[in-house]
Amino acid sequence: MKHEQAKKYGMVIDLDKCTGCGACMVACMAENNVPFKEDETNKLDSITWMRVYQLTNGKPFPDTDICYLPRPCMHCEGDHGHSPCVTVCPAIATDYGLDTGIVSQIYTRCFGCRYCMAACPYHARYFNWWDPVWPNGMEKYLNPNVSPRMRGVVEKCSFCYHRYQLAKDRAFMEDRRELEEEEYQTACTQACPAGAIVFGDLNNETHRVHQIVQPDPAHAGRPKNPKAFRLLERLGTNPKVYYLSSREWVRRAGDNYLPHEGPSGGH
Amino acid sequence: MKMDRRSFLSFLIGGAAGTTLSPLPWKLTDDLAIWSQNWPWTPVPAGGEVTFVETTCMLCPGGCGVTVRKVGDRAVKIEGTPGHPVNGGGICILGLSGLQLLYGPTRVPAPLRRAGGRGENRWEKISWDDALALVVEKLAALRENRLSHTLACISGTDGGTVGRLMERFLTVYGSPNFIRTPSMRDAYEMTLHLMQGVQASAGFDVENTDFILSFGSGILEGWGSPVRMFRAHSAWKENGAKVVQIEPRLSNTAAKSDKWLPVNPGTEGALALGLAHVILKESLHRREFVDFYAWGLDRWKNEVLSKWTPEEVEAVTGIDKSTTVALARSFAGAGRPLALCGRGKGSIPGSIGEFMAVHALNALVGNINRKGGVWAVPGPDYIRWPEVEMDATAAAGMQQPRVDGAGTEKYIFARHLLHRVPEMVAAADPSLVQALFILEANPYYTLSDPALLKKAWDKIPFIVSFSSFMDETAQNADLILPNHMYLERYEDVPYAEGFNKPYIGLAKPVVHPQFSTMHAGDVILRLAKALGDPVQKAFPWEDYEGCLDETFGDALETLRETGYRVEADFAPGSGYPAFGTASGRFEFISEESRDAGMQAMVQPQGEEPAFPLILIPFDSQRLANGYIGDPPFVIKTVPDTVLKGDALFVEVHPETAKAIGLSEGKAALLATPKGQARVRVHLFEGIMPGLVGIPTGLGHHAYDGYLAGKGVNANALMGPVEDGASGLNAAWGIRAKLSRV
Amino acid sequence: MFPFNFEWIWDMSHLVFMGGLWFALTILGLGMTYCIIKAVIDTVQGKGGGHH
Amino acid sequence: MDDALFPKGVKRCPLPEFLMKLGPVVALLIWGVVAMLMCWIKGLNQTNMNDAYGFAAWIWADLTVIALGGGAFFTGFLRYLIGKENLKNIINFAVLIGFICYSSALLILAIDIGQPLRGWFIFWHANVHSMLTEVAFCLTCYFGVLTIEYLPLVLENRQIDRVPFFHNLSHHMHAVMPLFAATGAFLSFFHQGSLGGVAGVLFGRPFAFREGLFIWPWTFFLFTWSAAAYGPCFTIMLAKITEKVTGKRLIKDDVYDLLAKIAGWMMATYIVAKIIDTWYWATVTAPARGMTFMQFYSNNPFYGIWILILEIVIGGVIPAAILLTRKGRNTPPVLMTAVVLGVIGVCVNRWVMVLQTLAVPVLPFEGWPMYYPSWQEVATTLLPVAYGIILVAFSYRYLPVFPQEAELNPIVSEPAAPPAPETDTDAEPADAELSPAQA
Repeated sequence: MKHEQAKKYGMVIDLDKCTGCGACMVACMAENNVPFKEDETNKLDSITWMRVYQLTNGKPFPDTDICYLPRPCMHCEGDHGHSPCVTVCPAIATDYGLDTGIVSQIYTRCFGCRYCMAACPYHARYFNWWDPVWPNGMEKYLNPNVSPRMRGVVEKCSFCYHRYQLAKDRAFMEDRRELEEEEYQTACTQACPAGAIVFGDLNNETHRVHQIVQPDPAHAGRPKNPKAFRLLERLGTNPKVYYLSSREWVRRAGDNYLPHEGPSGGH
Repeated sequence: MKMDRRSFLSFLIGGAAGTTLSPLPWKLTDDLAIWSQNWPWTPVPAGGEVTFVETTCMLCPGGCGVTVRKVGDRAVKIEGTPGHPVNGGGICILGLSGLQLLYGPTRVPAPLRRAGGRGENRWEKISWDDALALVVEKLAALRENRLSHTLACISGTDGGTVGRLMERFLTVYGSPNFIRTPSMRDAYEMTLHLMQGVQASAGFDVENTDFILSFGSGILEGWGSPVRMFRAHSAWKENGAKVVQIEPRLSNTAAKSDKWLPVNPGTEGALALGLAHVILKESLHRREFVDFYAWGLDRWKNEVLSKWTPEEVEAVTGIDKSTTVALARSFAGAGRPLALCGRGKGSIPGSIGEFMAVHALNALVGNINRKGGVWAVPGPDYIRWPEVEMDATAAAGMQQPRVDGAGTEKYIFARHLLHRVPEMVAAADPSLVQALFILEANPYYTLSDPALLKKAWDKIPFIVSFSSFMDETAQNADLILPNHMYLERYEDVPYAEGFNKPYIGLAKPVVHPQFSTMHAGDVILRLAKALGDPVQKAFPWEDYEGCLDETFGDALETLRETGYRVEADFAPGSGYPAFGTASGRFEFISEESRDAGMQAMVQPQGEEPAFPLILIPFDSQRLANGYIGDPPFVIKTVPDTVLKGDALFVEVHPETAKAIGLSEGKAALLATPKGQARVRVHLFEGIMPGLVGIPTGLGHHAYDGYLAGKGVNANALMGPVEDGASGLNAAWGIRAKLSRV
Repeated sequence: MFPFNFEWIWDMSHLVFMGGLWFALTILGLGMTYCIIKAVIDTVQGKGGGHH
Repeated sequence: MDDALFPKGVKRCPLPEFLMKLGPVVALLIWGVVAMLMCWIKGLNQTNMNDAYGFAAWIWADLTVIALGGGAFFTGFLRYLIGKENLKNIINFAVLIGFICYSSALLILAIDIGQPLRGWFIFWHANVHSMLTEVAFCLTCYFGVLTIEYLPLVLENRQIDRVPFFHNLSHHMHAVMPLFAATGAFLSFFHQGSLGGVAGVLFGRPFAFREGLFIWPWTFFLFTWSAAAYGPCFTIMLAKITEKVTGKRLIKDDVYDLLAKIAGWMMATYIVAKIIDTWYWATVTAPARGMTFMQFYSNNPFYGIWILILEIVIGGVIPAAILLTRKGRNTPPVLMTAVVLGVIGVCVNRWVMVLQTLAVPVLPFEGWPMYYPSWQEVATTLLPVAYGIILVAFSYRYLPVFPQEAELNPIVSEPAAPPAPETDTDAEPADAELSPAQA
């Protein structure tokens, strides 16, 4: 653990801007050497660290509305790093980085018990049911900064942690301790053609993420911005991925509410 | 005996204890664990020096700037080039996957000659010399017999050096049949020609508009230059620009719009005229433009006022009159309103009447060649090659009518009419096309009416594909002369679809050619050389790069560095009088072709009782539906409500499905006058009852196992619908029948 | 599981958990050792066996 | 031929017949082994598990067999620590069953993990905060205990016992057994509990999550309690089945009665606790997370609320009620019904806590995925059953598992006579008329 002020890297995704084009998904796959099979239509067996869900308001034609919701790993902080998945891992193969707020996954340590998957309500964790196979020649494009995973281990979005390390190294060479906001950005953020994803340090007032969501330290980082919300806020997972939407039904679709509960639900 | 057993047992126990206490099992356990972490069949990417190459993406006409990250000599990631005028650092899902095409199994490894029957996909590798010799022999023979005009080329590119080299080759060889693949560009070019008298492509100043009236344009489905449109869309969200989407299905664009108007399919043009009616009736139009720079308004006005009352429009489009009136007012009332058309990605041109009606709306609000409006962007001017010297054969050949009839009496304004080629070829004997080149196109997949296509295809004796990939067309060719793919070659990208400034992008070789491929430009030059004069004389360049050098001169260096050139301060025609029409004004009714704008709607093929429903194809960012098919990454993102296993889902409104007795996921038979296919049904509240929505871009049978055999090719169920006035293909759908199986 | 594993921390949860574990193992170990030793002694003294 | 190995004073069928009867079981065993190897060599893509069902049939089987194996620790606990002497007549069998259950559990776990070669990381890199770590440690240790408890029985084989060392060893181990039993009970309490904790701590899964005491959610205690309640049922059930198969009475009714009575009380108290827990969860815990009780049981294409009724009423209240009445306990068919229902009840409970926990959609825009095991999963799950039957058969044949057998089945013909065909043939009708005699 470093002694400079601890970072809390997080993400804001503007669902008004998100077009559901899927560029974030592919940017992630390309950056992180995510494998693919001939048939990926069984979405319960298809590794997509970043997955774009389609939400509908369930109203009949022509009042129907749909909204796309990209879902990376939420990098839950839970209660002081007590994220749902980290505490259950029997072999400390996944860890909550108190210095970055990033939930790591050590593939060579994981022995594939999948308890973390059972613990994650966001289905952000994926198991390598198959050996990763790249058609002859295609392994040429693999990114050396991310090691391909072997069969039988769990993997998930790492907020492109390798990019953080590279940025840190660069900064170290120029002997700087702090990173600039744009020095460390995830692949999905960088790729999003709609600029719907904003990434940065939630602890840093100068970073856009902080300014947009205005996390409320008194309530485990719940957003002060009325347009912002988190998925399953009420479970106390304390995720670091926030969403923005101007549409009431979308914000409500982000969590469970009892019939009588108002829009702001349990808040 | 007792002794034996005792000693034996003690031996066993002792042995077990001994082994356990020895380091052996522990060491073994550890080694196994380490082995499991380094399985030899899990690749370990090699490291190396990291470099970046800035080039231009050529996977669609978007003209985006991309930066390729390299590690050693491997290209590992494609990203958007920050600060690029077109895509400003963004990138689309297809562009991101380019490396899977570069290194993928779909590449054509070397020149291939057909070994088995056509389409059997049996090939023999041959040397480039032999391959070129084959072509030369064939071409020479044709020219001998005064059949030079029966050589045709279907090209996905024109305007750039490669397209122009091919066109030049055909010309000097003696064939007028350089045919560009169809798109809304054809319709927009014609619109600008007829209404503004200019030969230009339409550019849209989308960044500066504040009200977007989209007649079915898939702003978020890949219309224009996709990334640029996404960025514009986000800008609209920030600056409060309003978007009204007019189409019968809740597309992503519709979902994101401020108002979605589900209009009866194919009646968008009528709605446009209805809006014009209200604007004129309430004289909400911008006089400062209309009065000074427009011509033929009065006659058009009477036309519109008499024919297209809101009531009439309601009857046709299903949009109630109050909505039409309100929409017209807010459109005209907006600061910089902009009306767009070209359905979905704009891969089908559409009816000229509809385009002119929509363009007229822009004129009514004076939004022509003006900030936030439609700009006439002149074609690329950088190619100034010496005139070709044609011999008698060439001249004679050039006198022959084009096989697609473009430019003939009937289709006087059309430049390319690919959809007519199958019909013409199938009809005539001997075939009007004796040799066919296909460059950067996949007509065997993208053309509709498969039966007719097959018939025509079989009549063409010699088909040469230049494709880098084993696509459907290549698979059904006689000879494949694989081009370098765009990350392996130099090529100028002459424009960016819908971009409102003259722009040139340069594609650069990011990596060495991975296979035994040859630049199409060089192939053309070598063919020319081999054919000898006069053809040879027209190509005074050593090789393609030499040609590129001479074409751009010193400009090439700067182009190499920045990767693009854009006229940042381009002002279209410096103000309004930029009209080359007879009247020198904007013509609401074209003086040149009075009836061009008359037909705002075309009817779909098929008859009511036999085909009670209407099938409309819809486009998606996640499904490439042109020359390039989905790479593995992209097909992986396709939802399971579109594709499950190999089964394709069509979208149907729950009530429509109920009437047929279909429920979610049920298998059904989808039949149209042009073909039929087994599909599954996805109930979707967002599609108008009575319609069947089919996603485009699937149903490939070529490419690799990641794409081939998945879903149904929408084109195979469609047929062209010729727009009377222009001859362009205006098919927006086709009548269909959905039945249980 | 051992203090020399790098992830080992000297905190309450480790002491309690591992303490309990090692405690149990010790009992089992000692118990068995006791039995075996006693058995060996008895055997040497010629007790036991099927013949009585 | 092998009669020299039989326990004193009991009759066994001839070896060929014995082996022949085991034939089908062995076939089942082989089927399971093939499936097991496929999973190890080809990987878990051989199963129907997926990213929604990371845990499935196997983990359910694990939890279940351990709950059912609970008979061992609880009987041991009663026998050695509470001093229910009479239970010595069933303790061997209970231990045997426990041994089978726990070894099976360990085997299934070894198949279930994606990287079996690294399985030992759970010990080496143990995360002491993980319930699964607690499970693994206690499970393994307690399996050691069971081995220690089973060993003396093996040593009591007539031939092995002849070896002085082994004789003495078993003698002394018997002496120290209370200590081992105590340790076992301690370990069992924790691993049975931590198995409950596995689901209970998942605060991301409102269906499973429970508040609790310190680090232990209520499910922790419920699991221990239910194992103590239902384990003995399973022991009784299997003992009864063994009697049916062998056609002999092996345990006296008062032993059954005692164990059944205790099980009844445990079950009754457990089911009350379970109902309270469910009630609190349905009215307080879940609503606090915005979820209604019925949300967990509707939009499910298959079972719905019935699974809860099956678990609590049919598999809990009813058997408990039966076992609490002397008449119920002493009417064999009724007793049998009760223990079978009990076993079903605990199986359903474990199923629900594993699979339904994962199936209930938490994100409002996700659906309820369905799951059915692949044949490889079925085969590997049946593998332990086959292995268990075989082990029981051999133990019964060669070890004095049932101290009361000789007394209950006096041999008329002169002892140690090689089993002649006639004795064998009249053994059958003898059995035949014995079985109704029980009823």
